[in-house]
Amino acid sequence: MNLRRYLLVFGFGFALAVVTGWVAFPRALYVRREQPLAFHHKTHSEKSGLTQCDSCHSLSSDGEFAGMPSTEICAGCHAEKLGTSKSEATLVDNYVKPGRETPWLVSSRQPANVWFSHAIHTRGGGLACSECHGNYGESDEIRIYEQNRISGYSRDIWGHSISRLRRAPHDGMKMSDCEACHRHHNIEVGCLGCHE
Amino acid sequence: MKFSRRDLLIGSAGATAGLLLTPVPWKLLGDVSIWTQNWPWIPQPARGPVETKQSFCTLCDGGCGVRVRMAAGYPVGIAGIKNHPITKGALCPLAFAAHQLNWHPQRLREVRHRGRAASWGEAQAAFEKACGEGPVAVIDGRSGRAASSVLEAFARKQNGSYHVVLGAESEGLAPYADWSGVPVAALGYDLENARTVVSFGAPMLDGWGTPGRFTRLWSERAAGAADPQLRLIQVDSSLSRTAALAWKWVSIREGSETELAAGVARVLLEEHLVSSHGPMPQLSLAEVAAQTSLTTEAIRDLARNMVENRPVMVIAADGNPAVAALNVLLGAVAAPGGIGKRGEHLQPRAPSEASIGSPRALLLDSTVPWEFVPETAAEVFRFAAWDGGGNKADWLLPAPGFLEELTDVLTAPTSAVETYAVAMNLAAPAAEVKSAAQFLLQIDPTLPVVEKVIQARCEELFRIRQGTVYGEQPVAVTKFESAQKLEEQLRKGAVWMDDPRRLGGFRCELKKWPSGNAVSRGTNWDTAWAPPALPALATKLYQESNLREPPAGRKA
Amino acid sequence: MFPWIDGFQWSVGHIIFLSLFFAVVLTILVTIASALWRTLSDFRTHRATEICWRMNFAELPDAERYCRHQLAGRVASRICDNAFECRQCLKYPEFVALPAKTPSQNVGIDFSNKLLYHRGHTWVRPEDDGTLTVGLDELAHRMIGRPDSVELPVKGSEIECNGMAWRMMKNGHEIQVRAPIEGTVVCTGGVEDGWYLRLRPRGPLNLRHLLRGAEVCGWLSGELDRLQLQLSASKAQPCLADGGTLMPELMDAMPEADWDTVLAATFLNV
Amino acid sequence: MSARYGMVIDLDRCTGCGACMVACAAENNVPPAPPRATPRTGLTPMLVHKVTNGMEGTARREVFIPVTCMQCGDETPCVSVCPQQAVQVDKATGIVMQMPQRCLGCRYCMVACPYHARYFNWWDPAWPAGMEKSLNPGVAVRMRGVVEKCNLCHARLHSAKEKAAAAGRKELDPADYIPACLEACPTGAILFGNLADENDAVFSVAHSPDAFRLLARLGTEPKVYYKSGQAWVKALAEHHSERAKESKHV
Amino acid sequence: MSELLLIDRRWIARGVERSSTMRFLLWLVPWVALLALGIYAAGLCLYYGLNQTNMDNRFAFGMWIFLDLAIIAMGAGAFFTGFLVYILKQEDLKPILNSAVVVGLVCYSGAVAVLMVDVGQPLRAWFTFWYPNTHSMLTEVTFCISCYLLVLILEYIPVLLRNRQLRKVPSFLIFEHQLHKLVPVLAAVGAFLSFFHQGSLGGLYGVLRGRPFVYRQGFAIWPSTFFLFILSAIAVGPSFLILVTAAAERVTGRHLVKPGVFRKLGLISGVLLAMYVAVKAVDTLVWLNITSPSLGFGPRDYYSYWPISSTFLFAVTVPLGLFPALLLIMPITAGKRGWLLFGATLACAGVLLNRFVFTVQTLALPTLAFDDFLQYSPSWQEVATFGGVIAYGVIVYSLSYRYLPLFDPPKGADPNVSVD
Repeated sequence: MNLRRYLLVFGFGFALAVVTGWVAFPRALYVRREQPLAFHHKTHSEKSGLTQCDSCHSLSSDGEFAGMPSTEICAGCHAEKLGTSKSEATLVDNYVKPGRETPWLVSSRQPANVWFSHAIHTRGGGLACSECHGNYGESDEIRIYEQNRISGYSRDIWGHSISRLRRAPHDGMKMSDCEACHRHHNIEVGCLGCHE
Repeated sequence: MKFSRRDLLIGSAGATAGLLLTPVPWKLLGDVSIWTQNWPWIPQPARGPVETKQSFCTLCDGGCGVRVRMAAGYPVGIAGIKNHPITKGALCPLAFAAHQLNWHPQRLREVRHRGRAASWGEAQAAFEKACGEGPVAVIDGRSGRAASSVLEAFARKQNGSYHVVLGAESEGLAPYADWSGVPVAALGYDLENARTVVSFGAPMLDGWGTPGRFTRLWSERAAGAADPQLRLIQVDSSLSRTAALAWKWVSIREGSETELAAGVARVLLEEHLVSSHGPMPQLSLAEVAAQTSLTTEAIRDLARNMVENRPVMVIAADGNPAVAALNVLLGAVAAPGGIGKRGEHLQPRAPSEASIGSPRALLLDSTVPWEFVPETAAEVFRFAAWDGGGNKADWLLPAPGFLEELTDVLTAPTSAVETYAVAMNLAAPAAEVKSAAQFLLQIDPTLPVVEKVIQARCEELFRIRQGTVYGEQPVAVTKFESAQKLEEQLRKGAVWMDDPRRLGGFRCELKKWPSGNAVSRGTNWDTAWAPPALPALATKLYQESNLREPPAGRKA
Repeated sequence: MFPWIDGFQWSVGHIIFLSLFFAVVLTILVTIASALWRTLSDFRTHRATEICWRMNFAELPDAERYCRHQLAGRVASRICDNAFECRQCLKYPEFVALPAKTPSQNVGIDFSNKLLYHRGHTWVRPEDDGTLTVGLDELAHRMIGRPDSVELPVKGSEIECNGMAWRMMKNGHEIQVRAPIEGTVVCTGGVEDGWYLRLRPRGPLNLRHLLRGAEVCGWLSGELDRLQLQLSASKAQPCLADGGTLMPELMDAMPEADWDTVLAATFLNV
Repeated sequence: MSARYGMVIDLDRCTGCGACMVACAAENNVPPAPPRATPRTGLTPMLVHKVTNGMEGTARREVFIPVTCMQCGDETPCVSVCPQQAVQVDKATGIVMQMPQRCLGCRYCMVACPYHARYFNWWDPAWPAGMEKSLNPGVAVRMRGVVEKCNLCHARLHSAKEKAAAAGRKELDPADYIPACLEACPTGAILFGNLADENDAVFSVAHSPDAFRLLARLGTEPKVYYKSGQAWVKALAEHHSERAKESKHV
Repeated sequence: MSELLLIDRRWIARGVERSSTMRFLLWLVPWVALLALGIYAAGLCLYYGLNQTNMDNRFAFGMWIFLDLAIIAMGAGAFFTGFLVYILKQEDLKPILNSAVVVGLVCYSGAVAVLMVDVGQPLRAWFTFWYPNTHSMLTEVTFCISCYLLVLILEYIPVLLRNRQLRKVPSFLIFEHQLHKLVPVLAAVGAFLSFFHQGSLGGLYGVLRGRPFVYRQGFAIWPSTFFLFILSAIAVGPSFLILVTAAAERVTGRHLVKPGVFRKLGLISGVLLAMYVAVKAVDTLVWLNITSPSLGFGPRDYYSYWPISSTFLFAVTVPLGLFPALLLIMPITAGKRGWLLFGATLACAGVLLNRFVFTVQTLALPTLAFDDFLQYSPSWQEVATFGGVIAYGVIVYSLSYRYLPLFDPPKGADPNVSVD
């Protein structure tokens, strides 16, 4: 009776699908893109003592968050080459001198339909930057930007593990993550509290 | 062992079952939905610093103050300026989408010669050639601006002629100018002090004069009140928007304003409702009634209404002298709440020359309304920001659009008090554009430069030490320590306004009761005022709520 | 949908609604699952073949369900409703006692009294060593003639009664011969040997359900009539003169006939 | 704090100039209508109706009625019908919030709305070349196939909140939150404020005898009030049976 | 060619007579063409968006929703017959059960397909399951319809697996055997689901307090329309079955079921229809005299417009309600096939008109005093899309009839004689 054989074939297909889905799929889903130049937070905090995030990622008095520092802020120090590093050369030659903005790929950028106010969360809610951004500020490497091929979102939005299990507290910036935090601090906001 | 088709089927069944236990179907489902929320072909607003600036709308000669929200270097929102002394924050509907006008499909983006694309170089060459061959007539839509002085100076140097096309409101003031010899540019309506305004078909609540000035007055003194401080009597052949909201609507046969004016004048004189003695019109009241399809009683009522609640002024839709004569009769000339003469602290505006003659070339500034089509054989160089459709211009030259040009803003034609402001070029031009003044300056560098003229005028204002500068707070000119500071303020969007002054200083004499025909302006030019090309938005909104018919041929 | 998803409310209405929904979905899934499970267990417990046989049997028109005792003339008319499983038939003993009336006439196809026939046109011959030899009967031979290929079960494999015994190909037609009886394959023969399988019966030998003696004659004549009607129903020219004998290699002779139907009708297909 | 933002629109002051419509559309990144659009397939979160009393000659009267989302209070018709919670009433502000990103475009809410204040994106939004530079960064552009409506200039509420947070205030400054339509109104016909606050100007006007609401008897508790001294206008808005002849809209 | 004939022949059950392959293909051609056109039109709507339709902001629902409601009501025959056979043990209705299942499947899957085109964002339709708003009748509809569609598919599988070739696969045959044993469970679930969604389709309108024309008070959370829609659906379901079967008999030129079955279906349909008309009348009176006035709307606000007038209301209740009910009940008429079919047709027409009034008239009527009565006519894309659905239905039914045992052939007949 070849019933046993059929079960074997079935199991083979099953296993094949499971492996593909959990291992190959996540790799295929994201496209990896290099940053324009290798910026290292650690170097800056150590060498130039820029330990405060808002010394570059400034927050204006009326609460508008600058996000990525503009080239002129970089030019504040890097008007001319200070060191010998290749990426600094790139910065000075390609962006500072011609006065162009550095086309950073922002891993933690929310889509256009999301309204997120750093002022409300930091000044209002007293959150530390690291609570959402992790300790990227101390890292000495430049993150590769991973973009979802379908939705176009940064991988940081979904979080690094495809299963979203056993994640670091700051891993993942999905709506459900925002909600979880709001629930935890029992803050109630409607849809348009965070959406545009 | 060999694989049969059955094995394949069973295997894929297993795979399907297994796939359901992986993130594949669920993540794909989610990501596809997210994709629909961020379709790549849907434009998204640019990210960038947001700032708010002040300037002035130059779409018409109303000179309204606008608060502009700028994002990533482009205007993204328009609002009125609360402490603007005349508009008090009110604007016309078009202004709120004016920043989109620069991207309007009808925006002129390239030089056109008889319908085909050309270059600025060719245009300049052609114009210089024309200048070499004969006189040049320069036509300006708004006289007195710094740019105007450039145009005028050029015309003089080329021993050509300089002309000004008047807007409808100015036309309405023309008869008084003729009777008194005071230039039209110096006359205005003292609406703020009037208690009865009789409009003969003028769209008082529909964009007349400085849009917002009268509507604001009306809403403060008349709206909703049974017996308002300010009575608006609208003489109109149909229930126009103004008529619908007026305190009283006098419905007459179309085009019988002249007769009605005569009728009213007769009543005023017969019943001694006015002190002054004017010439009696020939028409009998009965004839008037027949012409206007009103009862004689209705005409008498109208006359009585006029004098019930003074000061009263009559406003004509056009330069109809018969209607204008009523003001003379009512003593509304050179009196508070009537026709006023402004002070002229800044250099007086150049008088428009009467006859165009037969020039070799004709240069039209972008302020000239599209409807103005001169009857001439000359080669026409027309500056315009938007293509207004059918015209006889040989050359179409793209001019700066909304907030794309540094220019000064002079007193609005209807204003009874003199003002001065500077509109900055806040937005980067949407195409390679030149104003007529810039164009001429390239040809003749000796001409006055707009910046310089503006600077000189600011110094002039500082010198006369009169009036107040309305910026964040109103500051008297006397408080300024230097002309530079004053100019700085104006460049930030403040407006200078002359001190309110006792009106008077001119008289109008009526020899005989005028007939309806407007006094000849020496030309046969059609100079009806019309709005510029509408913002795409406004057109659309008008289309969807039939508040107005969209102007023909101006759909977005 | 779930408490950790946006929009979930701990309100009575919400809970009731969702629990109803989940209940329904669960019921549906359980139904499917149990159907699948039962199917699987049917195979594991070897009941599958019998169920298939019984379901196919249920679809048969009465004309194909005459009881063997009617064929033998012991009773006037009787329709089998027991899937030809005389071994479970309660009526069998009382009928079999009756004398057979059908005369043993020549139907143009010879058959042996030593052989026990199955309605699938196979025969069983008990051997002395207790094994059973299985072969195709004359009618099937005449119809099929020499098969293009024969696929016999491997030695030691289990065969179910009414299930497929072996597979033969002829002119692109697949012929799945029904097993007349269940058992284990001891050795296999072939066309030349005149027999195909030798089985070791499962459990105590019981051949009651197989046709024998007078029944065969009645059964075969019935089959011949049906076969004739079948073939003439299909677009084939008449080939069986009355009293004439069935020509050999029928399938070669009439390739355009609807053999799929014919074979199914003569049970020469599972 | 739990505010109840609402409006009072003084119909006697409305000149029907349409500034509110233009300003609203500009503020909320409403795309220009494509050529095939009809007045019934456009997007006008604020729409001014021109209404006459049906008389002829000099007895004829006209009034302009700006209609936008009424921000219904109780029994909000659109909220209860949305199958996937794309519409909800904000507890803090009382604003009826429409979420285009959640909407699946079934249009059931449009059927439910008695004021026809909801609009469907029949087309992909498109602007003339370059005009996308003039889009308001505070408002996300809606995609084709979803319903939208007035969200009471939510972008302005956002920036007001942010301003307050930046200044360390809990309450936001009313001066910071002014919807575009009333900012644009040249005659100041629109009054906006917190209906839950008895000291707010809008509260007293909303409760003045001249004030009324559209189809009040439906019991949807709109938070947009109207005001007019003319009896026929009030009657028209409230009592449906007194229909206006040849009332113009489409 | 002859190969094709043979293959086609082999898929048709043994011992039943079916029309020649050629004739069958010829019969399919026009329907396939219509289906293709429908798919093209639907594609246009999905690719370019709903601007392809003539719906607008006032007519947010159009022809699609109206006809969806209609065919779903017609499809009620499926669950109702299942309910009668398996729960109420009306064995004599068994012969049409398979046919009923196919009709139901066709109606429901067709309706769902159109809905997927009708919504602006089909790819987000699953949000309804993920973030359900349980207060919304539409949520109830969505959940019930999708579950019931699943049930219908499960009920269809046994019919499918009895096909002559498929049954050769033992596992299929066994699975069919086992699933068939469990069908009563499915029938019960199906009855429960359909009951609720037929109702909630009515509730869809009944809850709209913003639309006094359809707003109704009711029982607990359900407005009266909830129950009215159920009643009308189960009333018209059997009638529709009669029509479909009759049509099938006409096309195939065979007697598929015994007249007794028609008679019984007609009787059920008629009685329920009579009940419906009675309840509907009461409901209308209550609405016109109590509910509607309390919202400030009087009859003349609804019935003073051309072409829609009170005649519609009359039509739904009397010539298309009471009259067919009598035709279907009274032995003199119900006995005669012609009258029976006529009655069934009228009954279906009545429900069709009722759904039209609820969908289209509701939207045509102004609510604001200064708004107008509007009209709407579907674009060719809308018509074609729906035509595609009908074609799909006909094709599926034809194929099922040809290759599956829809009406089980009576036993004991000679296979060569055409018996069915």
